[in-house]
Amino acid sequence: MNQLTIPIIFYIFAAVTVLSAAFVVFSKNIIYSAFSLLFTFFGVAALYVFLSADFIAVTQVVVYVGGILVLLLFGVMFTNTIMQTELKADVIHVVPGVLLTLLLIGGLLFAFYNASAAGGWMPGMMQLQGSVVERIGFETMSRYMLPFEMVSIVLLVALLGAAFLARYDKAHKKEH
Amino acid sequence: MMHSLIQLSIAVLLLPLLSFVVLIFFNRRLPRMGDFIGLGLVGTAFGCALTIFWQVVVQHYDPAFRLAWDFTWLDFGNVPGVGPLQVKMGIVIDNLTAIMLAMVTLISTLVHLYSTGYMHGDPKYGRFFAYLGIFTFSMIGIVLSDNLFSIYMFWELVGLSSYLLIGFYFYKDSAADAQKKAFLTNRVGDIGMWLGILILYSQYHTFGYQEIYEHIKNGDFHMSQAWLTAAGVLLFMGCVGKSAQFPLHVWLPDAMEGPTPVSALIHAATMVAAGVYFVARIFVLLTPEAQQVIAFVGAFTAFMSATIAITQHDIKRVLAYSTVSQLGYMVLGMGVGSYSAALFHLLTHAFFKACLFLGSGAIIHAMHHEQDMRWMGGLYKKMPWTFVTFSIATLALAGLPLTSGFLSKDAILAGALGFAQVEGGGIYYLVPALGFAAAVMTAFYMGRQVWLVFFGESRTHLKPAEDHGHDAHAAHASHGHDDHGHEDHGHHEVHEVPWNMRFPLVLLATLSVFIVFSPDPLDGGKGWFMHLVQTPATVVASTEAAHEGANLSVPEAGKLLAEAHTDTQHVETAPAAHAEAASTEGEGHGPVYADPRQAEIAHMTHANHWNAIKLSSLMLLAGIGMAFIVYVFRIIDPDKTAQNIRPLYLYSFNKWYWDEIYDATIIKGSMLISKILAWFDANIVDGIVNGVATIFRKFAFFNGGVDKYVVDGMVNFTAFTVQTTGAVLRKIQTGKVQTYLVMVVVAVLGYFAFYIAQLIK
Amino acid sequence: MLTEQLLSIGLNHFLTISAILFGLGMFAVMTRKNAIVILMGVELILNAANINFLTFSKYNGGMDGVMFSLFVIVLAAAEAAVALAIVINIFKTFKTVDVSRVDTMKE
Amino acid sequence: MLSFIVFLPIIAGLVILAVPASQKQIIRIVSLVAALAQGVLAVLIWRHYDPTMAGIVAAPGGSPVGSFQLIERIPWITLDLGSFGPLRIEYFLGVDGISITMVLLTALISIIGVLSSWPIQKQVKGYFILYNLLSTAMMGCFVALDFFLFYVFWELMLLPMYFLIGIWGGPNREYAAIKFFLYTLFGSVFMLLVMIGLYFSVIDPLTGSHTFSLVAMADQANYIKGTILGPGSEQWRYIAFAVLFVGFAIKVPMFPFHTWLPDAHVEAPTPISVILAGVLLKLGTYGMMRINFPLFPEVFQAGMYVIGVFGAINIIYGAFCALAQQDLKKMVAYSSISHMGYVLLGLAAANSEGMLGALYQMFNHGTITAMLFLLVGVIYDRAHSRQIDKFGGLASYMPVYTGVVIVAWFASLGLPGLSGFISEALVFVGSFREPITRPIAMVSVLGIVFGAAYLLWSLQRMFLGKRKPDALYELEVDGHGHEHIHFHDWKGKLDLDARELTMLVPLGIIVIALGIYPMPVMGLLTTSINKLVQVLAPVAMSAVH
Repeated sequence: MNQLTIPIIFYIFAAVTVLSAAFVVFSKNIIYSAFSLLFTFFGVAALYVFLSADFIAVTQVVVYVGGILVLLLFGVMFTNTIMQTELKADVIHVVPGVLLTLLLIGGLLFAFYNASAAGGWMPGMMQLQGSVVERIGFETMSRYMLPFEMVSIVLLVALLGAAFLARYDKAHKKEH
Repeated sequence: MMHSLIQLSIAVLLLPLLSFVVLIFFNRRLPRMGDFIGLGLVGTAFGCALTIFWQVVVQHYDPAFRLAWDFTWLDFGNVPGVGPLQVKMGIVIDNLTAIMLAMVTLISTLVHLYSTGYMHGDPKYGRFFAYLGIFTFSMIGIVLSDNLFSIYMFWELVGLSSYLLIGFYFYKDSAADAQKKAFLTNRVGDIGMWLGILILYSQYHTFGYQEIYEHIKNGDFHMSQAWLTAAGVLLFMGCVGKSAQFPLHVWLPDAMEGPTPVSALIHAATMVAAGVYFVARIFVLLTPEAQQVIAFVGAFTAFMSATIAITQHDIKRVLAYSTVSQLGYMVLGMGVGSYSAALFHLLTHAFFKACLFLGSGAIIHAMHHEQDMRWMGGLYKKMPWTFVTFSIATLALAGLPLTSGFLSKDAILAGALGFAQVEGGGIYYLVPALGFAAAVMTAFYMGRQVWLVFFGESRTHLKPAEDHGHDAHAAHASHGHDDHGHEDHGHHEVHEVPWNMRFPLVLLATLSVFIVFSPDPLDGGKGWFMHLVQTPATVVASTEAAHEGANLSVPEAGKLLAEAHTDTQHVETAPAAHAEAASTEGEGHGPVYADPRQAEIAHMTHANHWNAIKLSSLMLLAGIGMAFIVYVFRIIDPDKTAQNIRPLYLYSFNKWYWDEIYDATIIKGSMLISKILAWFDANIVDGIVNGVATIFRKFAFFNGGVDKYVVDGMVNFTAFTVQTTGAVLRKIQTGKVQTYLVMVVVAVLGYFAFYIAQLIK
Repeated sequence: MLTEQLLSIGLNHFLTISAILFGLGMFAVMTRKNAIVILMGVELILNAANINFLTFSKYNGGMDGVMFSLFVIVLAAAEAAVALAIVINIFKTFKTVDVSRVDTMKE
Repeated sequence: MLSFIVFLPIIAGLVILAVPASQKQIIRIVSLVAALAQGVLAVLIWRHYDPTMAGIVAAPGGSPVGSFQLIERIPWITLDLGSFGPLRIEYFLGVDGISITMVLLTALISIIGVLSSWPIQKQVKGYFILYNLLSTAMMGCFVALDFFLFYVFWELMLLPMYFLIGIWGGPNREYAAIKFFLYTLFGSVFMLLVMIGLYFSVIDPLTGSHTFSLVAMADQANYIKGTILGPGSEQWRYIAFAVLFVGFAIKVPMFPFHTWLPDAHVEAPTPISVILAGVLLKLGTYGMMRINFPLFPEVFQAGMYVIGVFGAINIIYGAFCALAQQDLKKMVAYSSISHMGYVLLGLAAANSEGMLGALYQMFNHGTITAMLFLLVGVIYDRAHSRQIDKFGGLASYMPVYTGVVIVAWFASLGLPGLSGFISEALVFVGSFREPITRPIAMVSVLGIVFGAAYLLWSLQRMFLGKRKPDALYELEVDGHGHEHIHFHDWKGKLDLDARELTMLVPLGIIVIALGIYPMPVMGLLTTSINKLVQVLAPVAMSAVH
């Protein structure tokens, strides 16, 4: 592979990510936002690959694209009658929002670069190389055993709770 | 084993109490409401007292007779710093006790007997006898006590019985007021007495007279001499209250709201004299300064109340003020050191004043509860017995020779003259001067009373019709009526009282004659009383200053004396010589006194005996003569004179305005303070509490209430500030999550700014 | 110089992307009224965080970042489920998903 | 024995729990039986008691045996707190001279309280359960010798009291109950802090570990140097004393912490007023005698004057406030404040006469004030009002009632021959004997006059004179010219009925008997009081050593 190839691919994915994210945010149509989010997730997944986190990238695609995004779309469908004006999501605080966002991004970047320029980010002795799937397996079953179990319980509870919250409420209906 | 006299005295003490207990619970279930029980038990007590009197006075006839018995009443255990400590109660019998016992029980028995007639038909007849019983009990307790603590207890108990008896007609507001006034005024005096007791106790850890006197004699009083004087004066305050001395005399005239037999027993003969008795008990520890205070108080009281008595209309009120005046004499006597004379006067006064009160009761009874002398008159024909006895007692009170009153009053006045000379003249001559002035007035007002009541024409019909109501007299001087409800005044037949009311009068009048007390109609000093009750030697050393004063004064006093009365042959200069002279004086004239001042006074008193007789006879004649001039010969019209000296007349008639002064200052003042403090309590103290509570509550509901609360409470500027702040704060709380998020981001940026600023620095 | 920097894809590149994503997500959350778009913004923020985790993990050589990003994904899934349920409930109650009208907290 | 007397009422409460609420009579009788049994036990304890044993502090050697009597001591809570060592709380009961009188008083007042609760109709079951709980807590406080146990009983008392006032009280009852509750809670919170501080400062010489035992705490030798309340940290000891004193002073109640009392009394039903005035107030001064003073004797020595001044303020201020009251019950409440001032004054004197007077005054005030409140309750039952000015002339129509009132009133104003006099007199004797408190005593005697003033004035306005024009009763004249009165909706006997007499006559007899010969009660106290005076005089004690 050419020395230029990797940066170019990187920049392409980076651009895809950022632009689609911007579209998500600025689009007035929620459906467009949702679909645009798909590209953002893909882009981020690609960036994960650049960071040697192949398993995470796959998980990203499976969970976000296959799960969360679908969920979001369902949400959109449930709450909005398609083609109604409601679909056009309004905005508030636009001016302070833009200002704050720019300041926030500026602040973050300043912090990153400043730290970097001051020699703050010292690369580790051994950077991650190649696949981390095996190491993830080890870590999950050893050091991160407890968080792993807890997370699974959280997930279970959250799903049950979500199901409970969203279910068709007969009593509630009757009141109206 | 108790001495039989002690046993008898305990019987004397407890029999009236038994009468009280039986009668208070069972009077309604007994025939005649149990009056025979009261009379019988108190009569038995009198019998016992008479036995004691016989054994002590007649058989022993020894000035030094003394018998004591005590028991441990409180045991404090082994007190740290003091050691084993007990409070003892006990009985002491000496000549004075024996005489007092006989006197108290005699008058009590007579009053019981009299009341069977006087109170007949009263719905609370039985209870009246019960109250008399508890009074007699407590009075005997005072007489028998051998220590300050128990005398204080019985002191308050006689206060209670006086309270109950003054308020016997409690449904009358005037009676209810009078009883409260009596109790409270006495309490003020009792405070002083109690403090005096505390001073002595704090030194010696005992209440017993004898122990205290022993200690003082041995000179182990550890506080300054001023404290000892203070103790004496404070103890005397008890007497001021109970014996109605100025400034606490105001209660006694009002106490005449009680039934007349009560006035005779309690407010004339016995209880009020208890003050004098008490001063006699503490006489030996009185310092010269304390004695001077006592002498002046007594002299002033004697004079002041005599002036008041002149103008009163109510028959009992005149007698009440004369009682105050006579008590003033006794206190004066104590103050000037004429111990035995004062006690002698106490005894004689008890008999003739009881006779006067019972006589006035008979008059009131006969006049159907008319007490105003202006509407009496001409009774001597209708009530001969009463007239004769009343007159004898009046003469005794005025101090006519051949009566008992003459003997004792003369002795006191002689003492006062002697005292003034020893103390160095000047202001001290005020004491005998006031005493003699009071003697003139006594003769005058008693003459006025006898004339108005017994002579002239009956003036019953002159009584204005509107005065018939109960409260009509309240305008000038709230007269008490011994009424039993709705009696009709006026025009009934006036008749002599029955035998059970007449007998006491006769007996008491008999006891007012000189021969009972002394064979010599002009000198009480030759009688048995003065022999048995002798002035005890003081245990307080005269202070150096007083001693010197006495030394300096003696020559002048002697000269004065020699000039004025040539028949006084004892003109000495050295106190020691006086003491010798006094001791060689002859029979019955007092023991030898180690204390120079006391010896001096004893001597001078004796020296002034004839002066006093002359002067007081003069005064008596002047007084009676004036009464004759005004009321019999009608040379001076009393009403016109009263008009001419109207301010003086009113001053006297309104009792020197003491009631008004006390009402305006002490009573109103106390009520004001109490109102202020109650307000303070309800609003300030509680307000602080509630305020704190409110603050906490407001704190808790800060979100909801703070701006409203602050706006309401603050001035405009604060209100504005708070409003602005509140408005800004309210904008922040929109309820929109996103707004909150914006805030969060702003905060984060703030952190960044801080971080960057740090870096730049 | 710049070219060199740009060609060697380093730490700063990823951090920059993460910052931009974070800013965009934040913007969405702050300004959009539709609850579902807000959720999307939250997902963006989470992704930005994940990028940071993995970046530092890679350049540090440890596994901690990787593991955490894994957990973040799982929790994001849970969060999305619950959040959507809530949104649906809000919709049932208020008949809208416009969060600016859901301001009962104000009272 | 002591456990029985403490927990008998609770057992009765449990029995009542099993009785259906409709069986009111059974509930009352069960309570009465329990109270009577308590009374019998109290009398047995009294007969059993050896007045030569001192109490207050441990016998030589550090053991309470031989000093206290009827001791019951078992471990209650033992926790291992690691570096702090074991936490030992004991169930430790015992009596000495100062507690036995209070035990007798509590038993007596409990019986009276049950009798006077008879007419209560509202939620009888709940009432008596709470009442019994209160009774247990009071008794427990007086016999507990472990500070923690004392504190438990102390707090246990609050709860039933709060409900008894708050549910069965007058129109403004919630306010009064809350006020009472907060005030006392405020006091006890500080007590808790001091208690813990003491725990870490004291070592029981017998076990060698920290202890809550009041007996061990009362001996200054058991304090460890360098601990928070041990020797060497004087400023903390002063603070602890002050804090503890305030906690007890609220209960007394001492000016300026007294304002809960009039409110609580006015709102509380009659039996609760009786308990409150008769027993609860004594807990404050009992606490001072048992805990506050002996544990910090040197601070007490320094603070005597201040305590005496507060006592004098109580006496005179209470009397003045009572003088201004229109409500009879409020007047009696203020008279309680005034009379508790005598207790404080006596304690401040710190000599045998003063302390003896104070403790005897506690007992007498219990009986006398119980009478006063019962009598107020009698007239309130009939007229549904306690306005002093709305009667007048009652003596003519209710002679027995008036007679009892006169006994109670005169006992309260300190008439010789009635018990109140002796205690007041001893208080004055004691406080006058000490040069420090002498000026205070001289001022305080004014209280004698003002005490008489408000009592006699109220007596006059209510009972003497004639019926007031706006009186709360009707006057009728029958055919024979006799006057009769009746109250508007009072169906019972006009004068005192049998139940009321059953309550009042024994109290009256006690008041009179102890006024004539006080040794039956006072004899129990003297040894302990003398011991207490010794303990409180550290200077003298150190001179002896």
